[in-house]
Amino acid sequence: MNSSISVLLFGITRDLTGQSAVSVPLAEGASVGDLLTQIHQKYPALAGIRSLLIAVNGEYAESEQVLTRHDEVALIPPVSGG
Amino acid sequence: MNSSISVLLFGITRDLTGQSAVSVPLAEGASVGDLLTQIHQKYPALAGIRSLLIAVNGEYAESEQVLTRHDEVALIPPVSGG
Amino acid sequence: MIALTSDPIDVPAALRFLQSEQAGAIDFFLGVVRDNTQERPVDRLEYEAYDRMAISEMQKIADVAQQQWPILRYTIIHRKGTLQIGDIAVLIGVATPHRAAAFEACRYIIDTIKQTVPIWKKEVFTDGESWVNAHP
Amino acid sequence: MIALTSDPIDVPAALRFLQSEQAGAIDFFLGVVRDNTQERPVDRLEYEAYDRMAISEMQKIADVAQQQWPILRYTIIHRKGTLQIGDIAVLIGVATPHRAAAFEACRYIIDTIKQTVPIWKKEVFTDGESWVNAHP
Repeated sequence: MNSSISVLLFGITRDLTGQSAVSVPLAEGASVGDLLTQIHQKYPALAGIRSLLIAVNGEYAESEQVLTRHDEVALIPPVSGG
Repeated sequence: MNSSISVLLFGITRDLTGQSAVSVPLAEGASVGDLLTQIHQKYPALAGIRSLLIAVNGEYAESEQVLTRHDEVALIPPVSGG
Repeated sequence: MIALTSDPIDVPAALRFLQSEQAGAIDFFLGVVRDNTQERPVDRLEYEAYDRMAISEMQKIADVAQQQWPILRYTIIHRKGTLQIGDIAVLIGVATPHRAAAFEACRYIIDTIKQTVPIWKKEVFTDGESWVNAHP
Repeated sequence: MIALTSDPIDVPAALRFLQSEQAGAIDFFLGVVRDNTQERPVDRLEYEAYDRMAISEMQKIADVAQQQWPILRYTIIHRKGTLQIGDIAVLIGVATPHRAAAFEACRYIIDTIKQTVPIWKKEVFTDGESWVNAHP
């Protein structure tokens, strides 16, 4: 996976980037933590958000989890349902 | 009040006595406690009930409260609403 | 709004009554007639009330709840008469700005109703009947 | 029963779904759009969800609740899209044999939904808008 990964955006992250998905360059064997670092570099506007989590295939992911090219990846800003 | 007082009955007390109100002899100046004693004497069948309270004019009454002939008096077996 | 009624309880009407522009949370508690008590099959329940006092005791409970929580609107409706399995015996609804108060006030009201309000319930089984709570 | 829907929440249908012969207690929680947040007047709310994950996270919460309390039936319905003041944003309903469990499970479910389910709410004021909880 020496290319890029598509990341779904919601809520404030979608508003700040103006996109509902972004493509982030990522090396093979990269982890969720690596992805977050890349996202923060590419989109400094997201720095003001209280917390950003990553979901992989619809599950909250730990920062050590390694990503593969088939994963559905989403950026999860602080939730506010209910 | 040297005569008797009418006491409203509900639930198990109505079933045990077969009446929805009973007349209990009571001296002038008698208290709620006196009334309960009279009721227990006249209706020994009520002895098996877990507790019996008296309401006077729609309010729970303490045993010291003195009754007057104009009071609406009710015998309150353990409640079970809800 | 407090009521003691022989008619079925109208949940949508209670909901409409509770809604207001300030209400962010509504908690509803429904007490429903179950088909058994301690595994003994129940055929029906018969509720009886000392009407005037039942209403004034429910009002006292509501007044205390209103002092304790920021209640925007509330409704307490209790059935009387014969109820079949599945019938709603009591509805408590509380509307507040935020949810903690709605849950707490609703729970306080139903817990206290069961302790102080002169309403009596007779369980009619297939093989007998019994006034609830009456015996030691 | 778990749902994420753009349609208005049908409370009577949820009630019918929850009723069963064993249910003695039903607790309903409704989260409703209020007309203000910290005294700032709200015009409307816009809810957005990561649908697939919102549903699976709500299912996890329901599964935990079912392990913890004797739940006969439950329903969790969350709205998405644009909601006006007075609209129901979320309905939690829990039916149990006795009341304590209904209150506790219902409260657990709504409290946990607000912490873990990927649904986002934007408050649209008369003079601006803001994603709730997003900023420190």
